[in-house]
Amino acid sequence: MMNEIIQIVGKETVRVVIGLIGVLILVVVNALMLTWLERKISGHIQRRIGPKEVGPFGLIQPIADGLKLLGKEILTPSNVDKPLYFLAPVLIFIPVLVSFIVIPFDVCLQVKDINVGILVILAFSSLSVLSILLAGWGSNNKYSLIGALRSVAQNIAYEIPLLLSILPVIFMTNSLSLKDIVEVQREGWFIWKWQFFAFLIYFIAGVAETNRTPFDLPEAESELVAGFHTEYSGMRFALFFLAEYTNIMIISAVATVFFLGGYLGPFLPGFVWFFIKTYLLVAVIMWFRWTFPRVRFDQLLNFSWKILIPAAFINLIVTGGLLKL
Amino acid sequence: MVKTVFDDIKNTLKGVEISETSYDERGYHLAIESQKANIINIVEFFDGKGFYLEDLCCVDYKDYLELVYFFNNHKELCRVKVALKVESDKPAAPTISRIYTIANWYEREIHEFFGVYFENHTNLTYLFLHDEIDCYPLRKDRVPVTEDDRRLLNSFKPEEYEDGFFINLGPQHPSTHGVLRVVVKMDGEYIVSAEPVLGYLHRMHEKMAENRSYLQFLPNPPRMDYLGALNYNLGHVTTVEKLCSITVPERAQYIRTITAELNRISSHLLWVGAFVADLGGLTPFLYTFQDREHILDILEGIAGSRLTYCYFRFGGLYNDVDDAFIDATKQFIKHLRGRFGMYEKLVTKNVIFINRVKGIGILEQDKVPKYGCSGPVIRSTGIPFDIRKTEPYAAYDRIGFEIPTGTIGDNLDRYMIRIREMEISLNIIEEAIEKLPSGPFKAEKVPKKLKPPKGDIYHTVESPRGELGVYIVSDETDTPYRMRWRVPSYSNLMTFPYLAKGELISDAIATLGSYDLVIPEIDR
Amino acid sequence: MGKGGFYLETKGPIIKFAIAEKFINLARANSIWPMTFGLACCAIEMMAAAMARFDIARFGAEVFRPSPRQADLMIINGTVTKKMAPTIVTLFEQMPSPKWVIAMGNCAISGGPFVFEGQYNIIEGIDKLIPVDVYVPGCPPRPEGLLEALMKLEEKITGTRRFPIPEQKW
Amino acid sequence: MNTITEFYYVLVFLIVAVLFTIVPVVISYLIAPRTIGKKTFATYECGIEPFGSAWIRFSVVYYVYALIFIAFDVDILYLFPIALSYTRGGNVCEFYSLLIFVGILAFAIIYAWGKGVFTWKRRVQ
Repeated sequence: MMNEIIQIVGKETVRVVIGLIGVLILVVVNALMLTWLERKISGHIQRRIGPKEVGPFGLIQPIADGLKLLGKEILTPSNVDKPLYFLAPVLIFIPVLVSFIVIPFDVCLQVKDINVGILVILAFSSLSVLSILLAGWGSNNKYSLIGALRSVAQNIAYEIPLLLSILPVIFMTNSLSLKDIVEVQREGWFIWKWQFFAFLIYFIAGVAETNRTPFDLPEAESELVAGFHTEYSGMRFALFFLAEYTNIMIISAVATVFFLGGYLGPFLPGFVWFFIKTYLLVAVIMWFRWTFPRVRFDQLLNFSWKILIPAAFINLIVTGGLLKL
Repeated sequence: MVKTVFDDIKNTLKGVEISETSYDERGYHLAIESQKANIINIVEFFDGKGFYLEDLCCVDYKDYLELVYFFNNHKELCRVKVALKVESDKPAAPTISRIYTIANWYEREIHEFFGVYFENHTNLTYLFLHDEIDCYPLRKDRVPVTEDDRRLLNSFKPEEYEDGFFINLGPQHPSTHGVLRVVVKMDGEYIVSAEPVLGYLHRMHEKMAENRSYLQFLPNPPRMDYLGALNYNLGHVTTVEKLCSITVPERAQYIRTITAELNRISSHLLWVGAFVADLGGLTPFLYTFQDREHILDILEGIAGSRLTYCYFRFGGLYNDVDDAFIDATKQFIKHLRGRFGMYEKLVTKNVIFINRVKGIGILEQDKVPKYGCSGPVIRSTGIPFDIRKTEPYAAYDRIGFEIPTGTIGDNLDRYMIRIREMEISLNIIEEAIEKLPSGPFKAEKVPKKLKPPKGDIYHTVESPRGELGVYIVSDETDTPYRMRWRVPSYSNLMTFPYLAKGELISDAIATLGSYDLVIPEIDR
Repeated sequence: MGKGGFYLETKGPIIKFAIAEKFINLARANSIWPMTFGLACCAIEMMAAAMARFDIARFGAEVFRPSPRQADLMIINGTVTKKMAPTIVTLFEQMPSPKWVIAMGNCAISGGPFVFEGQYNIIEGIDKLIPVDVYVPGCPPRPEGLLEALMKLEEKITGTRRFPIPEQKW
Repeated sequence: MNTITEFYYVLVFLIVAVLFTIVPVVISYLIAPRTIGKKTFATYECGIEPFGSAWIRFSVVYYVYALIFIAFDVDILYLFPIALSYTRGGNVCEFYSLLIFVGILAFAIIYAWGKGVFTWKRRVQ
């Protein structure tokens, strides 16, 4: 046993380190890119320019934001539950990083193809719910608390349609490895092959899982000030921000893998296709945010239970039937 | 109506001194001198007749204080002034808050500013003033706060509230559009009770009026309601004109109508954006602001400022409008009409929006007189009550327009009414421009120093938020003896504790947004 | 304020590098997040500054944070009453440093038009309670005034001005 | 062997994630200035002193949803093994078992729906 571990460490360390560096760069660059993109997209939707003066096209804007947040005082309010309050931003970052192990960016551009890939992502993404709950409870702030409770109810409500919408794909591929799922789609993307509704359900549930408008109740600004991260300042707040944007990317990336053929596509290299598809979905999520009002809490929960879950059930049965009959 | 009320009071309430007054001079039809003994009976009489309490204020005449109640009817104009004299030393009066809910706040206000004690009032804690106030501000002489009242200063004591989950919404909260504070008791996501706390922007306008001449006070009303500045300006100016019997040239009346309506549109536009922003959709806010900028440009061209216009003067206007103004206005009308379709697509056809506002915050028609609400809030319940129709001022009686009404009085109705009102305002402007006569824009021979004759006057205009009443008591000097502002948001907000009870917090915030509150107006 | 205005104890950072400080200051100047906070008339003009026509986002300052914990800038945009004053001081104190204050409008600067003999309810100038960095006169100031105040604040932070001051042509 | 490798990857990423969150906070702690006012560390509540702690008994309307969720989530996890081997058997009877399983789950929703779990009413005493 011991020997095996030493062997593995010796053999795999190079790959781990390279993968880590790559993923960390991706996470940071992606978050910077997305904040810039969001502000630009919102600007153009709202008929204004958005960031423009800081660097060309305002491209340096997110770096300025990041550096500023780094140089900002980190306040810890005196009556918080300190261990929980400190733990929350740490916890929210674990799923963000771990999920990237299994995402295939190209045929051989993947940190490690784990055979239960999607389960790794799903299992770890539950941690972020825990983190939000800790943040809300630990802050000892009423807005935070309500925001956190909402977030938990919302996340668990939308986890089921999320699971149910990727299940048919697994029925068709018989594999939990993301790479296998992409490879099967060489014969045709699943979004065109029976699973269009599954894609829709997944996408809606994904938007809800990332707490984005129209499902942004946990941080509903007009009700709960800043929601669960009301009491977080400086870098700790930045971590929540970073995690939110990375989560958007992960949700879009998984959608790409499951329904849009991942890195498959003509002419261009695979990873280019992968990022094009992913960022298109990200842009759509941002488009949502600047178009829709927010739903109410009961509407949010009931939408999941009354519409999404039954629809996902039907979709699952139909897929099962098509495969067998 | 006036005659029947007069006769009814004569017959049913024996021993009440009632007299008919000239509406054109005083702004009210009947005046009643009441006593402490019979005031409750009189108020109950009006309550039974379906009257609403338009205003309740107090005037300090040094030897005695006079409580002034104004009653009016939504169906037919009949304004009654009921005066009740109370002694200036340890003043006390019976409360009418059991009959009219809105009187609750009016009485608390009078208690704070004049030290009048209302017997059997449930909660006389301070509503407006800060904790360290040491006198009754609106009394003519300096009267120190009594020991009993000092105990009522700090209205919220945390130790009383240990058993509940209390949240402060405000004074700094994105949803309260300013510095309103609502203390909400919650049970999970539901609201058990909501209590607004006012006075975070009390800027002493009424006290200032007593220290300034009529002309010097001109810049103040626009700052009370910075969104409907011209309407407030108009309310002030028309009241003083009526008091001094100044006739305004026809051209000025039409221009007043045009500019006031433009201002109403700009106010409603901001509201539409802010309301949708309260529901989480930020983008319409920016679109409406863009349209609003057109109006600001037009009005800036004639009035000189972007927000707090002070364009009307006693007897006319600050200056005449030119062709550029007319052209820009015509162009704007065309532009905005083209935009309504977009708003409909973006907002009204959005299923999320409709589900968020439909059937939420329902105000029943029969509750309206108890609260005395006005403006779009009352029209949403189906009562076509609009001061521009019932008591026309400026050139409104020469222009045909309809009053949009809702059906059930929910948030959607209030939204639709405001959208419809903008369309109607555009029609009014168009018609007024067509009919705009030439001639002087200012009455000749208006003295610099106005010294109105002795007496009082009550005059109302329709501000974007509802009925704005100005009550002036003149003592033949160039400063008003007392100037009282009856503001629409105040009585509209009073319905909030009722509408929010048992609602989800998200819905309550939507309801709060639907009132179109302007806090400096409430706090004055 | 009877109950004692404010006191602030300021400490510099534990480690300080001149070059790093310069870069961070540059970043701070280019990413000033104001707090969502409106008092009176000037708040509408502040909103207007964030809207399409004036677009404060060009300078990276459109991120209005409702929580003071995440804000850098407090714009006092209106009359400060005695009832509101403790709240403003609390909010200011709850912001993490470095933090700045813009006094927007005459009311915030000096009490503006609401100062008269016998006034009982307003603070005549917010600088009696909290330190103000930039004053914007006007009643209310135009949105351009607020943008200029933002430039001034950037100048204060970095020591250099973003745009040259336009020539006065009148 | 393979599984241990996978665990190794996850473990390394997990540790790095924790470090990644701690390092900037420490840097920030070192290079940021500090100001301490009277109420700097008080709980934020719109600038007003909060009434009481947030840690009190709090009625959550959606606890029923949480209960249904637990039942559902566990059951749906059972579907994953089925999914992995679904097409490997050639029989139609797998489809019928799936149908029955999902049907029972769906019945749970219908039951909850009928019980009125999904209706929120305005609460007026």
